[in-house]
Amino acid sequence: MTLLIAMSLLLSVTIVAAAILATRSSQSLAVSILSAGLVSLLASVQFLLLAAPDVAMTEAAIGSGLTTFLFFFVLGRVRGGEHD
Amino acid sequence: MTANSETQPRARRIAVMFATLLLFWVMLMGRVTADVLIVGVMVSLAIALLFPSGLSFFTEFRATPKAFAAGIRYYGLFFKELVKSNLKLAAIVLSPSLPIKPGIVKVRTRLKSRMGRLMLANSISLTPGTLTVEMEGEWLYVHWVSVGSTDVEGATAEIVAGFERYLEVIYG
Amino acid sequence: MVDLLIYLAATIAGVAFLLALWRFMAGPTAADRVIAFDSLTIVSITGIALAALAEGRGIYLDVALVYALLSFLGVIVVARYIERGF
Amino acid sequence: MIRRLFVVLLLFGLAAVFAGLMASYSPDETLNLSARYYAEHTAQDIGAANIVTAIIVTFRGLDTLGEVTVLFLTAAIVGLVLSHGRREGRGSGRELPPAGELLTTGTRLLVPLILLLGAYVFVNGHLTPGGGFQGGAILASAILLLLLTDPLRRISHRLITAIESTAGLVFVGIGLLGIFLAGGFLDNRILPIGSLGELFSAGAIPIIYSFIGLKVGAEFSSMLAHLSETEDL
Amino acid sequence: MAYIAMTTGFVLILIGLYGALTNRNILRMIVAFTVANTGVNLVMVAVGYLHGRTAPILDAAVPVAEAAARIIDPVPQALVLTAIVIGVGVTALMLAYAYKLYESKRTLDISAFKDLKW
Amino acid sequence: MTSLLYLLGGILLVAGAVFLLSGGIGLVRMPDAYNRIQAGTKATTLGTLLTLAGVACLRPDWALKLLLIGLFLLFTNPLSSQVLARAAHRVGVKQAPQTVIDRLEEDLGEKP
Repeated sequence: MTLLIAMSLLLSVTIVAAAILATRSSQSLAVSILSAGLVSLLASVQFLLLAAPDVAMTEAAIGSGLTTFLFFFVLGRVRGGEHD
Repeated sequence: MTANSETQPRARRIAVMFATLLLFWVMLMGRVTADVLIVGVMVSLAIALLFPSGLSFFTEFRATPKAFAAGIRYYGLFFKELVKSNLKLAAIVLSPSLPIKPGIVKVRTRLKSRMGRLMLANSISLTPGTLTVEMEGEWLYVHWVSVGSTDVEGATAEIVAGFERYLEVIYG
Repeated sequence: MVDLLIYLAATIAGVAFLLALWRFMAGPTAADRVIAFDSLTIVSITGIALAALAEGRGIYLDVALVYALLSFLGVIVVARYIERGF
Repeated sequence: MIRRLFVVLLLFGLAAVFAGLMASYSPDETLNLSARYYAEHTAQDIGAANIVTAIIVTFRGLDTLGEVTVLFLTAAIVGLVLSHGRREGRGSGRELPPAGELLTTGTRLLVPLILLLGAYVFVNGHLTPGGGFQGGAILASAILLLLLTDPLRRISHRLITAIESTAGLVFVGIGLLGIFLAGGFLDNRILPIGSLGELFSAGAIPIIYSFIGLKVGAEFSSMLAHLSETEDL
Repeated sequence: MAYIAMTTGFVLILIGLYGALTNRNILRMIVAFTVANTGVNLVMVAVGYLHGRTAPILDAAVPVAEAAARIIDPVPQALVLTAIVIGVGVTALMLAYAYKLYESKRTLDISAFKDLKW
Repeated sequence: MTSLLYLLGGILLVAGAVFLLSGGIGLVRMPDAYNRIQAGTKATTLGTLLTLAGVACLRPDWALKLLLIGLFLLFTNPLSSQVLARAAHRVGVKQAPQTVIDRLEEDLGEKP
């Protein structure tokens, strides 16, 4: 049990750090998107620790590939707009 | 680029694909009963027919006893190399002076089949210290943490030869 | 005895996780951050296996299966983005 | 910056609300009434080992129908928004770097495996974690890998639409069968419940969830295909 | 553990809202929105967690007879499951509109879009 | 007999974690992106494989699924690191000053 709580704490710290990195406007947009992907990927492990494997699997399947791809795809299409 | 997989008959490739997928299905389910097999046959057949350009481990496998023996010895060599080079890399990383000598070298391969080439590149990438960067025709460009020899022949002998000897027998 | 070893392994893996996180935060180029991202997901697979062990539920491993097969997609997306492949 | 100050004040207010929620939150010791009902009755009435699946497909099946509809509308609107004024072909586009031999071969190796994993996830929705939505997302990931390897590849819209509408029709049809053969719309007991833990158990849940999986996968794939057919700006 | 996850979720919501309200770039706003979305999901799953219990899936480890005493609340999980999938749909929709907005104005800065403002 | 298997499992777990740690240290200490790929993703792969083997020793009934996880890792991991290294080289990510040779750059220079 203590193992799970320690893992949960570590993940929480990581998630918050990645979220702050994702919303800082001084970072480049690609880094923001990558950090948002990290937030969703680690949140999926957090879901697993909260005994919700269904939700964890959904978040892992969607957060790892699909969302990241959608963002990077639009970002690649609107190159030049990211510095506004 | 010559690829044997295109010359193999389509029916045979689909059959091999189907068998591999069924094997993976049984491994995923973890049990062999009638219902598992019925659903597995349906799913594997659907995927194999929908995606006929798929490759599997055994697509270009030469089903000879020699190839099986070479396969077993290949995996033995692969895991030995994996552990050995990981230890080497750990020693490099932990030593205070970081004694690396990186560079990208060019090596030659004789393999022609797609699966053989993929397995070769993956084996090179998985053993730490070497990382395939680009593959063009018979040339591989390999990033090497501690370059041993910069000329093509020497690097080939050091990086590729061990794996290639077995893969040539397995896949051709 | 074995429990102690499990705790030790989890602690060491946690340190590795933090080191990879530092690289993710600091990484000078995009490639560095992507590598750190990849390492974080691979360490997470270890974490999932350890959590399954601690809870005693084999079904958690299905999530690790999805991780192992799909986490590389994110890396390939970013790699293709930085070489302008789509 | 008066605006930023306003935002920070607003967030402080929200943070106070959240802190109040956290302070008054006390975790339950036992399950509440509805959860207890689900926990006790799922195994006998529905026959599904995964209670979340039982809730999604049968107890709250109508919600799922609505959700699939929302997803369908989203995919349709994405297609509509992006298709407006699209030029034919990619003649004006820049030259794309090729994917390289290893990625191409690796894709051909991995795509069948990813499809198989997706099928495994949604066929086993009633036994293991997973189900139609996860399986659909995994199927769409396989399409995504194909698009990453060859961005100019055209995914057949007709095939996607056919799969999507067939799956939707079968889903609603099984739901209607439930009215006639069992207790109501989307009742899973039109097929024998079987014994807990078998692949063929839980009545119609595996069939319904498989078709939901195909539908969700087709919807995500159509979103990806529409996006990939846009042009650089 | 529920407290840890809940605090994380609330902090994520706050961070996401701050990012969405202060950034001027539409894509950044969407990124911040997804972060807040994850936070909401985390809070909802944490509400259903009961200390010392396990996942609501019956198998050899959790037999049917002990189910009510050993599993956590499955209802929030079912809700979050659908919320995540819808979240991806909404994100795709927002991104499609961002693309169209860039097509018409050649910029992603939110202050350039004042057609509805007077 | 079983206790011996348990002990082996625990030792494998710790060994895997040590390899994960060496990967993490390499990720921090290596001077450029290519070397970080080498240290970061390869050492962590072996570490994860060993950890999975350790878990399989502790719970033999999960062995098949753990084997599959390991197999999938072995397929996907080299692929992603290779694609990443190729992309990094293509956009000209700088190499460390210790680099002795770059044949790919030379060959690309010959035939632009």
